[in-house]
Amino acid sequence: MSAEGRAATGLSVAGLGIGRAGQPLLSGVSFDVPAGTALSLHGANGLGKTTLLRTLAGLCPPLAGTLLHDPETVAYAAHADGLKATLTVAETLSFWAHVNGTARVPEALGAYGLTALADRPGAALSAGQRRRCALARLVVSGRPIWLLDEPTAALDAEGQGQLADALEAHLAKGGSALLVTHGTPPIDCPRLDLGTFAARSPRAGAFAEPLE
Amino acid sequence: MSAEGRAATGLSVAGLGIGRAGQPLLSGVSFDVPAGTALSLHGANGLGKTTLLRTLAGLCPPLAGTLLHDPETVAYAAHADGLKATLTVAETLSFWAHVNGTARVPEALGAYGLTALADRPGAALSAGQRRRCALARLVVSGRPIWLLDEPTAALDAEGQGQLADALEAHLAKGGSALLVTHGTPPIDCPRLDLGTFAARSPRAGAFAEPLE
Amino acid sequence: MGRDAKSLSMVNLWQYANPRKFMGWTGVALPWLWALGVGLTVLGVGWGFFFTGDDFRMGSTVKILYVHVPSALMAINGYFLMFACALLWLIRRQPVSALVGRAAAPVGLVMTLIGLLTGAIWGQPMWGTWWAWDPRLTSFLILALFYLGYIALWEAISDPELAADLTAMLAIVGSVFAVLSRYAARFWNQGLHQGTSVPVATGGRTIDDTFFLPLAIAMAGFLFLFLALTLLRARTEVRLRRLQVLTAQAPA
Amino acid sequence: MIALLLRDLALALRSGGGFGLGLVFFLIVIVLVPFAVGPERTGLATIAPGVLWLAALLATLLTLDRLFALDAEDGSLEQLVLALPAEAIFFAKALAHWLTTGAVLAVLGPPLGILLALPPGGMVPLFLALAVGTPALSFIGAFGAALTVSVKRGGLLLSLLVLPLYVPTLIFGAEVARRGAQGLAYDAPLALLGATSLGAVALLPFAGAAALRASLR
Amino acid sequence: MIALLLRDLALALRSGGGFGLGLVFFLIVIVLVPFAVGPERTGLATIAPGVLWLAALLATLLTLDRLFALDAEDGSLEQLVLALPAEAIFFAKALAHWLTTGAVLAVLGPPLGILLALPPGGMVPLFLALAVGTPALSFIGAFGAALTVSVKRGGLLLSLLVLPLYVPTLIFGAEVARRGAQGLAYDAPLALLGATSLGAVALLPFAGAAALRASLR
Ligand code: HEM
Ligand SMILES: Nc1ncnc2c1ncn2[C@@H]1O[C@H](COP(=O)(O)OP(=O)(O)OP(=O)(O)O)[C@@H](O)[C@H]1O
Ligand SMILES: Nc1ncnc2c1ncn2[C@@H]1O[C@H](COP(=O)(O)OP(=O)(O)OP(=O)(O)O)[C@@H](O)[C@H]1O
Ligand SMILES: [Mg+2]
Ligand SMILES: [Mg+2]
Repeated sequence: MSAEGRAATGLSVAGLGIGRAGQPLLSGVSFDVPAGTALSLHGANGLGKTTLLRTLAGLCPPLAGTLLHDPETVAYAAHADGLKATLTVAETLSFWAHVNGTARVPEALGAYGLTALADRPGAALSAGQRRRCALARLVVSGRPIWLLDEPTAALDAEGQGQLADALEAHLAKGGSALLVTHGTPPIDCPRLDLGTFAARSPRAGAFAEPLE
Repeated sequence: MSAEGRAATGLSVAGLGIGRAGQPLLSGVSFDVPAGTALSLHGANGLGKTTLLRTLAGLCPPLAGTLLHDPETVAYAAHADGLKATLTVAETLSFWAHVNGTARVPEALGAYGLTALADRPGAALSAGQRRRCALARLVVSGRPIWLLDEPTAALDAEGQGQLADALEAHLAKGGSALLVTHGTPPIDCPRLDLGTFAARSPRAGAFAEPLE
Repeated sequence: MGRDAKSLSMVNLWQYANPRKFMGWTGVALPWLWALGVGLTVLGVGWGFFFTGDDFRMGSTVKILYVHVPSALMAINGYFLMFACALLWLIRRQPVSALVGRAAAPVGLVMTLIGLLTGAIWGQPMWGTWWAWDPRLTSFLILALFYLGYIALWEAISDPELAADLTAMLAIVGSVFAVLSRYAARFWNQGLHQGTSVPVATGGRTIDDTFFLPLAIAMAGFLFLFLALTLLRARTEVRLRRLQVLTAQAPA
Repeated sequence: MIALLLRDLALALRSGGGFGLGLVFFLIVIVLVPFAVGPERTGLATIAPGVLWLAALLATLLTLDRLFALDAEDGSLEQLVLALPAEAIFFAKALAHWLTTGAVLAVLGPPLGILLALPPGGMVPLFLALAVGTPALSFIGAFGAALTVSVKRGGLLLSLLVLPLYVPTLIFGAEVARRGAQGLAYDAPLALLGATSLGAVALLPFAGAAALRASLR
Repeated sequence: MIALLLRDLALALRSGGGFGLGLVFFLIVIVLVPFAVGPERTGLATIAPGVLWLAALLATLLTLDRLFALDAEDGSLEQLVLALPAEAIFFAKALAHWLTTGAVLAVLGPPLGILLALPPGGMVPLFLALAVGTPALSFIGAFGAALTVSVKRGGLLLSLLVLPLYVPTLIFGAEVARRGAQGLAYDAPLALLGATSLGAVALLPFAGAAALRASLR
């Protein structure tokens, strides 16, 4: 399962339809993120950005179309930080490093200035510190496709700089990244407004089809 | 306990020292927020902004100085949204309205465009929708002093506009607000950089006192 | 790979979801089922009560048999139906099958309770006690618990598709353990309950025709009643879904 | 505070079946015990009251774990503390807990005693014992839950803190039930049980509130 | 997967006491039972094996509730599912759960049986029964926990789903212990118990993994 040294990969989506609880949200989503580039997605609250990322990560089944990439190649930073209150930053990161079969903990700690906090339990972190830890997980995941859901939330200027650097480094290594932000993306990259894909006729799914 | 029609109140802090787990974070914090105005606080991750707000809300005891205001007059929007997965938006808001003895649920729903989502259970909300619900709680709280911790996180442009309007309305009614943001505050108001108050000599707490 | 398969089955999900047909034929079948169910039940139970002699051993209490046994059998068959629906849903993902499974549970539970109550009432004169930890009685009680768990899980999960998946898994795993515990219960305590006497349950029969004929009729009646009730509930479920969609789409 | 009570009841009910669950759980325990200790009715009859109390204990423990922890995790506990006195929060949540567990068991437990060959005469005393005793279980348990709010996976730890505190309630309660089942006078233990319950309901909210405030710091 | 196992063990240990907890909890139950059912040694001796089994059940139930729910709430479950096959996650977490509850009880339970007047001859069979049977408890329970991941406050619901599934394990296990205590041959029930356990450990991970994936959708 190790992702070290996997060939650089891009991400391309064609005609994907996604939804939540049988309710379609976006339809015909198509875009292309070549290896070494990033794309930033935009859209109103509740449009379906998170659902799209979850679908690309293989967590939700798509309503239409299929994934052209192997979800195994994806690392996903969600709204939730997913830290354990009783595990220290170092423990968390080395756990994820083990799981992904990589060994980049020091690199990740350094990238987000967490070295000083390495022995802090998750419960004793501030919001921004938690977010940095969650982002550092992407580094240790060693996977080529990064999906970031509002990564800059709770990050101060320094943290956003660190995120930008980490992204640059990742892209330079031939990885690709998909960013969802409401403000300005941390690195300058092409923007895509998902509003154009909003599912026209809300069709309701197995249990709620208009049955007459 | 009803806060309806309580006299307009400002917030003023003088020589406050705050900390977490006995570790001092900020010392000599002093500022003044007259009724009808707002102040936006800035500072690096982990500086102590959240701790300061929690102290002002009466959740943490101050390390030095005392609170000049009654915590009963404070409404606090934290990093966490504090929604229940199984309660609908309307239920949540009317619960808080009851608790605070106010009756502003429709107003609050309207203020953040939640009317259409009124019957959605909390688990079925997107990040921004959750945040809007958490902010709407301030409206139903009917308390004069608002403490907002990174309120714009996960909000789209529309949501930020709604937040700005809600703040304006609150201030116009003679309330006051304290905002913590990393980016630009939703409304233009004086800024205060908390970095200047960073506790110089980290005096350890009761358990960690240098015992010589 | 796996995910493609999954997404495909999701596509099937939409085209297979054809409750319209279901509503069609059930609409036709339901009145007949009602008629048969009520008619046969009244006939069988009435015959059993008023036109058969008393049993030489059990006296007039034997008449409870005409309610007890059919309900007991229906209780068991009801679980089989749930099991079948669960498989159907997981394999073909036909919403209707999930809804039928959901509809069958409460009916089966009621049958179970009737079996328990009549049994208890019967037990008082026969065994001199309302309840004994007889293996069959016990496994019947456990059956009731399985029904309750299945229903509670449906209630607890709001997203119907997720609920259908999880309850189906529960029903399948549950029935494995139900069989196992039935066996374990016998292993644990030899009971005083009569051996099975009904052809459908096992081969040979142990009671003579004067009792058996009305019993058979009553069982047929219960069967049809069971089906009628289940289909009725399933139809209301489908209608409920309709309502939810239309209301959900109204603002959109 | 009424609002909080109603909210907690709603939350409990939506976690599937609600009140029904208490009963069913109770039923299950009653079914399991004979499997564990053997089906002989005489043996069962002697332990019946104890078993029913055990079931009440369990139902309490199983539902206590997340009484405050859930609210603490999603940040609504601190919001509650800002809006209401911590004592009121504790009282409302403990009361809601009792209504969804203890009260149900008190009403529905005795009839189920039949399954354990509980003599009919023993039902009234058992009902009294449960009705009077279970509030103590809920409030003592809620106190334990308040102490362990900040502990993730507090389940076992909570039960460790709480079970010893349950001893008096359990002793008096089981004593009432047993004497009742044997047709003896049971007013003395019942009085003691009531005293325990009253004390718990009257005093623990303050201790619990202190614990809550401390753990939010 | 080893990493996940270790992580879960660490989490369990840090939730206070860790392994110690299982033992202490066990002790408390054993101490409470005589209060509940009366102290006559003969009575106790007959129910001792059953009580020990019930204690094992309880310890399992009390710790199961949040097995997956905690990870689901803080978002680490979906991260795990992205990184590992769901079957591995289920297996690792169920195994960690068994190590922190069942294994402890199997080793420390029999000696404590003395408190319940368990005849010395009954210790080996009791140990065997617990060692062979408790894995089934953990894995069946984990399956229930996977089913109720998305249900807040699933404690009671979980037990309602899980306890009926425990019946065979409990019957065989208690039978082994009882026969052992009476000096009878217990190989038949032990074999059945082993079969149940094996089946659960071998098959439930797949069902549980399916449930986890479905709930994350
Ligand atoms: C609460 C107590 C009882 C329960 C739960 C119960 C349950 C059942 C069940 C599950 C069957 C299954 C039918 C089958 O598998 O073929 C059955 C059949 C039957 N029961 Fe009971 N029973 C109870 C009490 C009694 C009593 C007290 C009597 C009479 C002394 C009795 C007499 C019979 C007879 C004669 C049959 C038909 C034989 C057969 O088809 O198996 N039962 N009962
Ligand atoms: N429960 C806790 N126990 C001990 N220390 C804590 C705890 N919570 C936070 N801290 C520490 O206190 C400091 C201030 O935390 P606080 O949350 O106030 O920072 P902040 O200014 O809000 O940062 P951010 O901008 O990331 O939200 C941080 O260094 C953090 O590590
Ligand atoms: N578990 C769920 N069940 C049903 N509907 C859901 C669920 N989660 C989200 N939704 C709905 O699906 C839609 C899309 O949610 P999603 O989280 O993808 O939005 P988003 O684009 O990420 O919004 P935000 O910018 O606020 O994060 C929203 O309208 C939301 O109400
Ligand atoms: Mg989102
Ligand atoms: Mg903060």
